[in-house]
Amino acid sequence: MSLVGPEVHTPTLLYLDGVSVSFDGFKAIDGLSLVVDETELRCVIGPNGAGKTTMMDIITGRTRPDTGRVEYADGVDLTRCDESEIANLGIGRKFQKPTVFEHHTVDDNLELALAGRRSVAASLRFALGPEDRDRIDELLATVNLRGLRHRLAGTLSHGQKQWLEIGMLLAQRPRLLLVDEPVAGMTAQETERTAELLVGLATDHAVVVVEHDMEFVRSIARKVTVLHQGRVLAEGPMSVIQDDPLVNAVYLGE
Amino acid sequence: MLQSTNGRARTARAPGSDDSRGKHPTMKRTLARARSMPVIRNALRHAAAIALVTGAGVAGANAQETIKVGVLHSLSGTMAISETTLKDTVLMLVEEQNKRGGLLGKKLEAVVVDPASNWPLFAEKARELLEARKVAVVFGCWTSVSRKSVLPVFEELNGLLFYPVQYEGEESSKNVFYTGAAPNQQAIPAVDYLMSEEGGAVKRWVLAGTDYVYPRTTNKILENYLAAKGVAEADIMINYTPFGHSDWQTIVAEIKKFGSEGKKTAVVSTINGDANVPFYKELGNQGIAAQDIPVVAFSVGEEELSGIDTGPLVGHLAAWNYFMSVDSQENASFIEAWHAFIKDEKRVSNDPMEAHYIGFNMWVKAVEKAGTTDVDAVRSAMYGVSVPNLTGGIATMFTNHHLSKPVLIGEIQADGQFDVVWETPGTVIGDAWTDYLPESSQILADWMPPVSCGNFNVKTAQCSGQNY
Amino acid sequence: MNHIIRHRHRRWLVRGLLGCVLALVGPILGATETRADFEAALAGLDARDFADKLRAIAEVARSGDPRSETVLAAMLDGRLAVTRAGGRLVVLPAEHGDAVDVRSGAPVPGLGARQTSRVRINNRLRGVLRDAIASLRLASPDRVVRLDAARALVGGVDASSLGTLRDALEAEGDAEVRGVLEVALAMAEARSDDVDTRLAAVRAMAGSLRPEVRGLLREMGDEERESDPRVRSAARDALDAIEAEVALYGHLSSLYFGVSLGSVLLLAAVGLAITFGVMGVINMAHGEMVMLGAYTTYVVQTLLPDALEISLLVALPLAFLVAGLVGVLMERGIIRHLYGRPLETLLATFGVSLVLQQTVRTVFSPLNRSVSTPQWMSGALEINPVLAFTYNRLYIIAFSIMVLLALVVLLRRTRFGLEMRAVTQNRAMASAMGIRTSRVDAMTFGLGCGIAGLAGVALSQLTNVGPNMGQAYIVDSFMVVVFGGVGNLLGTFVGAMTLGIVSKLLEPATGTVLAKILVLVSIIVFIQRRPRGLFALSGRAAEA
Amino acid sequence: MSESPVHGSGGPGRSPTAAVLGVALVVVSVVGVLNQAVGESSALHVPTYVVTLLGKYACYALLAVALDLVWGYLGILSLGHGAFFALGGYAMGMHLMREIGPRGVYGHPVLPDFMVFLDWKTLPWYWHGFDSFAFALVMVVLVPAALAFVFGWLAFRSRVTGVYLSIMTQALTYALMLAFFRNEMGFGGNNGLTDFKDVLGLDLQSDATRVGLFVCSTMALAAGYLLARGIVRSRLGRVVTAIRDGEGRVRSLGYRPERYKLFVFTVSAAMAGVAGALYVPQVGIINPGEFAPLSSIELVVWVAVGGRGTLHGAALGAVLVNYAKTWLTGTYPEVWLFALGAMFVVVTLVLPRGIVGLAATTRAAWARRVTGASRAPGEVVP
Repeated sequence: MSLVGPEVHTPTLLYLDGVSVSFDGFKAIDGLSLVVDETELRCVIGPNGAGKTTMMDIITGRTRPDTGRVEYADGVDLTRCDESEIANLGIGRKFQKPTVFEHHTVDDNLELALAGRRSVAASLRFALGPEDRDRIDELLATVNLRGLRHRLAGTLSHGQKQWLEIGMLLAQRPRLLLVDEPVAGMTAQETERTAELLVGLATDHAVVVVEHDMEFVRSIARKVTVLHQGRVLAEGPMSVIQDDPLVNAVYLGE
Repeated sequence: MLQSTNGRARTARAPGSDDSRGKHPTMKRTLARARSMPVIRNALRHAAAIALVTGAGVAGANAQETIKVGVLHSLSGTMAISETTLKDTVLMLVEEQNKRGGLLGKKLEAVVVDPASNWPLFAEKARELLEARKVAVVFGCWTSVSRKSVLPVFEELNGLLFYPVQYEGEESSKNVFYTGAAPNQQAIPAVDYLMSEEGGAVKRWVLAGTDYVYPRTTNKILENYLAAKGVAEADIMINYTPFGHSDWQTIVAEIKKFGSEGKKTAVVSTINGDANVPFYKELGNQGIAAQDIPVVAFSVGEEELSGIDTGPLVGHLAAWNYFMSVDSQENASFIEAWHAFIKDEKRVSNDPMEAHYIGFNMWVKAVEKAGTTDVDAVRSAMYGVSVPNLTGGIATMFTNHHLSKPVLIGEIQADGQFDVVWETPGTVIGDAWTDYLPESSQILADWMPPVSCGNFNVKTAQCSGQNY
Repeated sequence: MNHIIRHRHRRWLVRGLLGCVLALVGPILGATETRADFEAALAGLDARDFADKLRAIAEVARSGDPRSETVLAAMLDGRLAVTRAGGRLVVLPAEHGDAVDVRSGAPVPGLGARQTSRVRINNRLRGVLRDAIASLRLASPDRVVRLDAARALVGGVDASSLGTLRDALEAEGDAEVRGVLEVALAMAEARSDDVDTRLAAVRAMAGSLRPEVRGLLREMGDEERESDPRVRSAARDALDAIEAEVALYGHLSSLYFGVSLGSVLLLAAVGLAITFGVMGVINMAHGEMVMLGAYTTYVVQTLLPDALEISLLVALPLAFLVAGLVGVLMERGIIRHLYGRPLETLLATFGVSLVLQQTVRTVFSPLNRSVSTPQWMSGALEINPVLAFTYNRLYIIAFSIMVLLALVVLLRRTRFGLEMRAVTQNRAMASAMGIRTSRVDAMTFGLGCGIAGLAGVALSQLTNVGPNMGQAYIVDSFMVVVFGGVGNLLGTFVGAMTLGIVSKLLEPATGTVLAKILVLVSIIVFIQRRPRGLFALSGRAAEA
Repeated sequence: MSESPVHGSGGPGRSPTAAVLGVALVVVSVVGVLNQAVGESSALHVPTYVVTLLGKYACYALLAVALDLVWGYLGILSLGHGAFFALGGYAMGMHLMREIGPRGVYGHPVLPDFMVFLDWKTLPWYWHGFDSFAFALVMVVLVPAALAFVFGWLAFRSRVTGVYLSIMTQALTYALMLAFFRNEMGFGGNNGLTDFKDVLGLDLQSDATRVGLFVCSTMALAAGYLLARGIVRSRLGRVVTAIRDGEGRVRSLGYRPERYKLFVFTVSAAMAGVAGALYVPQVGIINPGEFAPLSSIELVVWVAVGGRGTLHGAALGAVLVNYAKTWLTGTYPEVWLFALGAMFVVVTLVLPRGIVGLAATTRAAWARRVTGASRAPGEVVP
């Protein structure tokens, strides 16, 4: 296990220890351990079926691990929480396929994601306050969608949807962002902007990015974790990983 | 479609015409106004109102005025299986009456609506027939619940309903004539027959029925009746199944077991419609023959048998007031007319058809006697009206709104017909309130003065539960 | 009565033989007075009063005349008639051929229903006739006939015929027939005044499962009916032993009923398992496909009235084709446009089901249609007097399992099955590999509907054939598929059998309606616990 | 899933409450006045028959609005909403039965007639309290809501969705139908509850009462519409439609979709119950047929025809389909089932957004045509 001295630099935000899960006898995750610090940009790479998405599912409570521990912040056991609790703990997730609410406007999408009380009664009485409006304006600026705020999300381009989703992620005020293939289907220019955005976010958030696009990973990565067959194959700075023969054999070399 | 030929606009009813109605205050008011208004405005008003609800296809501006006969039988949904035939029967009777020159010098006109086996829709359609289509009389309903559903409507609007199906009794409405059998005209004679030496001297009874009000009431009556005849409680087995029950294995096995304890056993079946076919098939397959455990059914007639392979059923029984196989002049000509009308030599006739035949002829006779189709006048004229039934006897309407009928027991034959093996010596008068239920035995129905009540309690001398 | 029908063909053969034997024996006995008795008694068969007929039957049976059995059998079958002109007693042919004069034995050509009037009988006469015929047949050379005759005699023997019975027992070589005769004899002797005879009778009856025996033993155990305490206790012991055995067979029967109900559910649901499970299409018109299959059976029987025995075999492929074709049309016309919108499919197919119902109502009338059961499916396989497996249900159980196996083979071992699975798993990929996905869709849906058509043929043997029949099965079939786990044929099988058996085990205790409600509610609760059913796929595939 | 003009920043209709209530009041007073005050000789007179029919349609429309709330906005196709309607109806029916008191045909002081002749000796416990109108009113709302709550709590918690949920709701109403058919249940079995005499001392057969019931139904429809509208236009409405379009995503935003679903489902069931309660005194009968799966599916088609996802569309659909039913079953009886069946197919295939959607599309096309006319010939329309 390669614990990078959690107490020393920045405190640990997320800690996976010996997590395993299998579907119909197939081990999707097999004794996976992972540590993410409070402010960090971590890239997770690996071939198809390596367990990247399943790992995200476990962190966000969509899938329950068969064995192992998943700890968050001040020792919260994530395996005991359900999805919405985990979200409210400050873990936000952007899905692989952009999932925005297509029948809502861009504004409404952001409004739904705004941090705040999530109860039924509260939502029935909810009215948008001035602070909320400011926050939405701010987010719109961040993800560059200000001019499209009244458009239905379903009418946005693919890249715009990706950004909207990132905007929604930010609206939740998360401490940990899980970002699944953020640049898939983006133009070069969009990709570049996304890279800037993520790097910027990592200064005061923990960001975990799962990505296939090695170019993109190279452009943002500080530290890379390589998954293979549900376990960590290698972990370290991009330069080291690039030269790892094992990694090359299973992944990069392809 | 019959009623669509009636054209687009509205019949202008001449002031003081026959169908002026009677005592109901609202109706009286209505009529007072109706008489005093110009024909054209009348037509306009109705056209507007009717177009709003029923589209354009109501009532015709026929040059010749007609008397409208409402037909309220389900043509779709689960009850269509039984009721469609009755609709056709009324259409045939109307056609025949018109061939004979109509009634009171006018043609009869059937107004057919489809309550689609939906009970609230029955009430809506009844209201439409009476209020919007202005029919003089309605022939309709099959299930008890449909009758219960339309009853308040007929009572409110002072309509006239002829109800042609055997039923549980416990009712006598001023506005309904019950031309089917009451329990004492079907169930009790059937049990009497089975208890006789001739019927096999049955000692042990299975009362099997579909779980609804007719079997429940009939079986309650039979239970009390059998107890009065000295049958022990242990010798009666009661079983209820849901509508359309199709898996009879367990129940037939239980009946077989119940019947194998040394005493002659019979099944009294009030099983309804669709559930009968699988029931009889299972009986046949589990080897229960009629001579071992006969089944006497109150809801299985020729029409139901036409959907069953009757080979294995030979010898099982049914109790009715009419069988198609009865040898009489009236029956022969009725069947001939029916086959000609329906254009199918294979169609059978059955008991509820006879009930409509009797009811229709009684109504015609009563209208002729009263000289009007006014409901109150016709009702008074109905009492004591006698018309030939199809089994060679005479049916008379009594003041409790029930008929006198012969009771026949028939055995199922391989050709789907019944052989009459027993019949009551004379006719039996329908009893609205049975003598075999404690609460009911105190009640009497008589619509003639001085009682003039369908639910007169002889103990308290009160007329309870009337809606007028 | 069913075994009588079943053995009708055999009986004809036997009757011929018997006729020969008696024709040889008759002259030797040479009793002219029997002939006179017989002919005198014949007149009474057509008496107005049933009581007179009863006496006449007894006289005919006693006369010993070789013709008596033929006459009585014809009377039981309702084929004994009197000519309207002349009042001659004749036996009408069972199907084709000429009527035969009873007295002369000569054929009387040209007699139809209009020229004769049938001799009417009722249930009481049927019972008496059956016993009379049975006693006449105890001398038959065919052991099957003798066995039937002996069985018919159990419980119906009175003191007057004890002697005949003893003689028959003496002459009987077959063990099974002897066993039955002994019980019949014991039942008669149980009414003896002699205590020892009664005791012996009880011993002889012990172990017999015949219902009449139980009735008699119950009487003999009753203080009011039986004076001797030894007989009483022997009777009670015998009865207890028998009852225990009966109870055991009762459980077996319940199990059989459950399996049988399960097989019906399986047949109704397995087509749904294809359309719903494999394609994800909610076909609310599935029940109407069953109905089409059943109506196909009806049409086949109507068109081929002389081929009843093979009508079902003819109907099977036709029903499959008819329902399958309607299914393909539905898929091409409607469902194709609604893929990925299961709720819309549900509504559209429901509309189709209404239209199909009303169409059938218009074409075939709203009345139920009569579908006959071939001989080979009638009656029951009698293991003993308290345990019998009805043939129609045995065949249907076998048929349902065959259909299931055929389907498994089709899915796993054929090119079409392979393509079907490929399309289910990854439409785009399958299409890229050159599979004509739209054709596969249509065929798959057609297959599901075709199987429903097959179910219709089977159900026509159990229940109504009418416009509403499909409705009766739709909720149940969906329950089976959902309970078993969608997309899993094994699940459908286990689901159907579980529901069938559980319903049938509950039924005696709770009654039918409550059993059904309980089963429904438990499925609703079960689905909350395991939303994907009994045999659920888990993991990512299930969440897609 | 069709697009729905759900909410609204920028949507039309700023102050709907007054408008809707206004329309309802106008309808009510026009019909009422035309029935009661305008003489029958007038061309404008509305017969009581029509008033009753309109009252029934109003109940159906309320039921359709309730269903649209869960189907159009929450994405749950409930095939069991007839059950909630029927339960509300039974609660009201029980009160009406108790109100008959000793005026039944057997003159029994307490027991309804059907209990007397089936030899019941005492009133079952669950019939107590229904002699009070207020108690019955509470039950009208509470019983369907409680059933919806329990069913929904179980189903939504274990994430039963889509067609599974639809089939489960169908099984629910089917099981209830079987249960209410049983005479042992004490709800009158197949005949149900009938032969009502009066409500709150007012004769149910009098014209004035009928008009009164019609007024109540119309006002209930207006109130139900406003309530539903309030819900769908609140943030809750946005969450709910978001759940319809992506439940997993909503959950990952930290909401608990099951609670939202449960809330809307329960509210909808209560609305259906109110509709049933108003329906029963107007048609004069309530029986287990209302629980039949067929009735619930028929109700779905009302909403589909009108246009799901728009509350006024649902109400409109209910009125139109039922009007068609009234007309066809009276005029072309053989055609009704064909028409109903065809309606299912046509609506799903070519009118996924119903009549309201069609109207919107036509309006848009018309607008294009008008503007397009000014374009130069040959110009390419994007």
